Amino acid sequence: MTSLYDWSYWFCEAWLVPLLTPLLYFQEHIMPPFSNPAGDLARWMESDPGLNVLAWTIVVNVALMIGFTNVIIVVYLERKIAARIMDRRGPMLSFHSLKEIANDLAGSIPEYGWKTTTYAGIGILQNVADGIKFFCKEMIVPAKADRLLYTIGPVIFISSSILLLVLVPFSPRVAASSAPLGLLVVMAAFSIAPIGVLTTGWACNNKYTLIGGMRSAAQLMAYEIPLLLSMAGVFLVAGSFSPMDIVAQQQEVWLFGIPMWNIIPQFLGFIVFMVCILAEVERIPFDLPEAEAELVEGWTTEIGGLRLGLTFAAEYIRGFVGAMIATVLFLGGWAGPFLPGEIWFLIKVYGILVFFIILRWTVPRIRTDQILLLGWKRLLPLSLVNLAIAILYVEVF
Amino acid sequence: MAEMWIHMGPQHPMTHGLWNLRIKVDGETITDAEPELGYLHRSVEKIGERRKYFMNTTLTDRLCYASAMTWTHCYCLTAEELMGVEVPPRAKYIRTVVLELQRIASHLMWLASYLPDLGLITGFLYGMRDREMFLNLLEIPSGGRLLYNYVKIGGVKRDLPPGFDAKAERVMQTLERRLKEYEDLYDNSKIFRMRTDDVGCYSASDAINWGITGPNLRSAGVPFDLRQADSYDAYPELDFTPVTTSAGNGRSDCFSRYRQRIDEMYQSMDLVRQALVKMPEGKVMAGSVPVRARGEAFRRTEDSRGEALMYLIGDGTDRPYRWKIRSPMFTTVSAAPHFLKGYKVADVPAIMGSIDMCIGETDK
Amino acid sequence: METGQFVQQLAKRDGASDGSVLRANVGRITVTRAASQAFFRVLKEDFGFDHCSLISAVDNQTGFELVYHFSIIDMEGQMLEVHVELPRDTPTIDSITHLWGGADWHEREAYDLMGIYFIGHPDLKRVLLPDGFAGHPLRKDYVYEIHEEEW
Amino acid sequence: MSRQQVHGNPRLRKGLGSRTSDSATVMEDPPSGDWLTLRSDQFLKWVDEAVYNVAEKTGIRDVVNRVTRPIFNWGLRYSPWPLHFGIMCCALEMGAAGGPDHDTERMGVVYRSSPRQCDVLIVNGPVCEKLRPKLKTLYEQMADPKWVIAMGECAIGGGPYWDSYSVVAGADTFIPVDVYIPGCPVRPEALMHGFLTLQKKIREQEPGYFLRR
Repeated sequence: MTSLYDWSYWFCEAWLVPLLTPLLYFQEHIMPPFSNPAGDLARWMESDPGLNVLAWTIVVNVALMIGFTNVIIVVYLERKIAARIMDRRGPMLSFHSLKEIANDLAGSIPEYGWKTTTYAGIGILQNVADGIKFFCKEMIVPAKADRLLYTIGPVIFISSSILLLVLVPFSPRVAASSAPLGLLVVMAAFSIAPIGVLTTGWACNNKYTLIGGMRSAAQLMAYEIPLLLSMAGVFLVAGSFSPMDIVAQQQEVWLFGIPMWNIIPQFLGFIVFMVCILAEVERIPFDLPEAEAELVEGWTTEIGGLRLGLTFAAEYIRGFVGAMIATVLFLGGWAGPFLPGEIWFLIKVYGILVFFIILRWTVPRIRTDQILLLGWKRLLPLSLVNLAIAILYVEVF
Repeated sequence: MAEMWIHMGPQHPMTHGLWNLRIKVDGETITDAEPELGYLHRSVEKIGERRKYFMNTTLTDRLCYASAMTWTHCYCLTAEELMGVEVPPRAKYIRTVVLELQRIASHLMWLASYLPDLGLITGFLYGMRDREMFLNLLEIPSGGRLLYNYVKIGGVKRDLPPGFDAKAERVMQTLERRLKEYEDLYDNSKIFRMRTDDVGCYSASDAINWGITGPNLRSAGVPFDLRQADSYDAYPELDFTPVTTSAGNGRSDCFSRYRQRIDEMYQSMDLVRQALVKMPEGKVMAGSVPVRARGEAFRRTEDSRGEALMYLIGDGTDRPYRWKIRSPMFTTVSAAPHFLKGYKVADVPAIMGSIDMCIGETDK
Repeated sequence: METGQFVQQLAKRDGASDGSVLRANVGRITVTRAASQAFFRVLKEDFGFDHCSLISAVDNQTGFELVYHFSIIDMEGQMLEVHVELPRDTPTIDSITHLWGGADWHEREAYDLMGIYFIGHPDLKRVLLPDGFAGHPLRKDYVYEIHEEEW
Repeated sequence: MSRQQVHGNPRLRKGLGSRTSDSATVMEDPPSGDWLTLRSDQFLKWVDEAVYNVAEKTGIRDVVNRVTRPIFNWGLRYSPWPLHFGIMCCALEMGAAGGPDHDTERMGVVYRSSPRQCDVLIVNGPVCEKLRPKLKTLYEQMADPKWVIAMGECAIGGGPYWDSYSVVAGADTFIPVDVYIPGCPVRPEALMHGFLTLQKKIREQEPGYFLRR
């Protein structure tokens, strides 16, 4: 099985490094060797760690592209579905507005007027416009903020979220990596983000962000244990952490012509997992760290500009990856008739995402003490019960 | 975590206006609170002394932007008492109709702003959508969308156009249907109940002592309604009893305040129907309205938010000598520290939203 | 109790005068500053006026006048308007916050805008205007500059 | 090189300009040519200057701006995020404009509560003396590029409270206002037109973003 990582490792080994290193070696020869690190760089690139780094760079960039493409679609879906729930239209910026760019480039600014075509489109360009705007905004560091941590905090959040995309496969063919510990690594990467939230919350020197960060940490304690326990049931049945094995196992047992995906025997675990993953990706009803009503914008109150744009993107990436994990664990992953596996996978993932979105715009937010109560007193016992069911299931089949 | 003061406001999504709530928190528990007003102090009482009696309706419209009609009506009632003007009966009925429509619009505005406080932004859009129907309805006789200047000293500006009652009936039927939906969406929602039940409690006796009036008092089970206690306009001729709700033991909590306002919307629709049926024919404006006035007068009315009282002193000129406004929210906000203590930071929007703040009238 | 009856009973007390009935359920009475505290206590405890609607301060040029509006929370809605005259040079009166909690901010507002000092008020400071504001703007002798444009 | 600390009069410096960094000390300009002795921030500034000068003199800046400006400008003008800040009556109309009947989100208008994340400050009511410093702080907390809409008569010139002792005569007395929307209160349609006018202004007047000064 070749993953994207294997492919890019091969690409670096066979093409990139052989093409690059002669240039660097040439540099080494024309300059005095004691002052020129080009040769060292070339030798490092040829070694195994160097190839590793190069391969990972390519993989992460591809993952980023996949991630941002999906973010644009998910944000678009979120805004449109929310608007329809609210009896509105949502963003409607049309592709006709791009003509204005062409006019401006040609240097001919016509008499500006509101065209009926400008706001008559499907509105997917709205996210692009928002993204471009974020790039144009000033990068502010508040006067009394901790400069270093303020800069690092969002980076931790964003980078750990993008790392997630690399770790979850779309299908056996389209897989960025095949880490031996599989989903366990994913969950480890998932729980890095609250550290970034806490760091930013503290560094901003703002009480709202501080409370937001603290809430994030408290929430992490409450839902992480039931989350992992509900996943443990699936791991137990599959006997592996690898997503490939988990999906393959779900196709093994059929009952009355229905594949026994984990959602059927472990329905309890599915419920616990969905509640916990909602808390993990911080969406309503569990978006306490950025509760708009009481904490102005939560832990993101003081960050703006590009940091904010990437943080938004990272949040949606986390939601996307959460849906991906749910699909792999409980909904049979990329298995399905007729269509290719990737398409089935995306259909299931987007189904869960639409459920997340509808949930977000139809229920209020719950309180901090209530989520702790829910996590410790309801979800933890339920996940233990689910574990017992999983053990029974393994014994029976 | 050590105790710290948090300033919620003047720019804060919780405030619904322009005020500052300083809360002292220990972790996430509120140990002390102190409201701070005055960011919207426009000195209406002072500049009202520079304007003639009939010009002040411009200012009273802008006192509470969510229920402009009731405040202008309160002012006109006081000025009529001061000048001894008798309002024609048809004008009284028209006033009753528009006041109750305004009350519904105001309560819908409250509903719209309360749900985002709990984290449900969809509720805002639903409330605004329904409120828009009532604004359009009030636009028919008055010509204004938000601020009407419709009630005048001595009557109302224009007669209701023909076909108004049919339109009102259609709008009210729509609202009744929608309110049923909202009861399904909110009352039956587990999370909504978790956020509102037993939050922000106060007892009826405390509420009376603190000077809380209106829906906030009636939600503690006290049947005190100025439409009956100090009746005005066509209310004595209509058949109704004050709606009360209670969270048990004569207490009021966020949910009972929510329920109270929903029930009052039903009652207001009933009153509008009664008034439209009973409406007599005739003039809508008193024959002659004096320009000058001497003496003093006060009237109190049941505003959408509680007891509105205006006190006017005239010195024989065409401008008031002293004009004093009692805002129901001014007193209610002063009691906020009492019913905020002991709850969580996340409860602050839920509690302060449930008492229906309106800063325009509070800061005057 | 009828409005006329209790207004008559109250008017017999020390310092009270000018008891009259304005309209149905609304009475009016004038009290001296010295007798006000005892009068208000009787009003709250014996006559059951449990709601302090409004405290208005009026600048009469010669002196100040405080107008209290009290009412009873029941279906009849009895109401009493109490006038208290204050001299111009010492505009002070005893606070009634310990009797009616709702009077708290009304007294603060009267202090803020009119400069009446309430003795015994727990937290007498400005409520609407910023802390450093000079003067009490609702007084008739308060002069301020109007941003009036020349056209 | 000599490092000279200049302490300004803090009372005079208060409220001047956008205080987004706490530079209590003002350093003198780096000596030209002596770049090895510079501190890191001075070095960055020196590099910045050098790049700017080179780009300006060779005309690269103009060329890059000519190409990128339409794209950046397109993104900027089609995504105006106003601050969620209500003062008075017009705030309700601002809410109604976001409601289902008018729906400003069609135009990409998303209300954010934090000034750091906003582009447009809508002053929708009378600015009182007590509010003025806070509003100025809000304006200064917003990140460039930022615009101000004065919505309604009160924000334009005091409105019905023109003769009040506590109302400022218009928002433009202390912050620069880009678009004025008359009306009392402003109808939601007028607010939408105000946003379109702001887009027009951004398209015609906003400079390019490559090495912006």
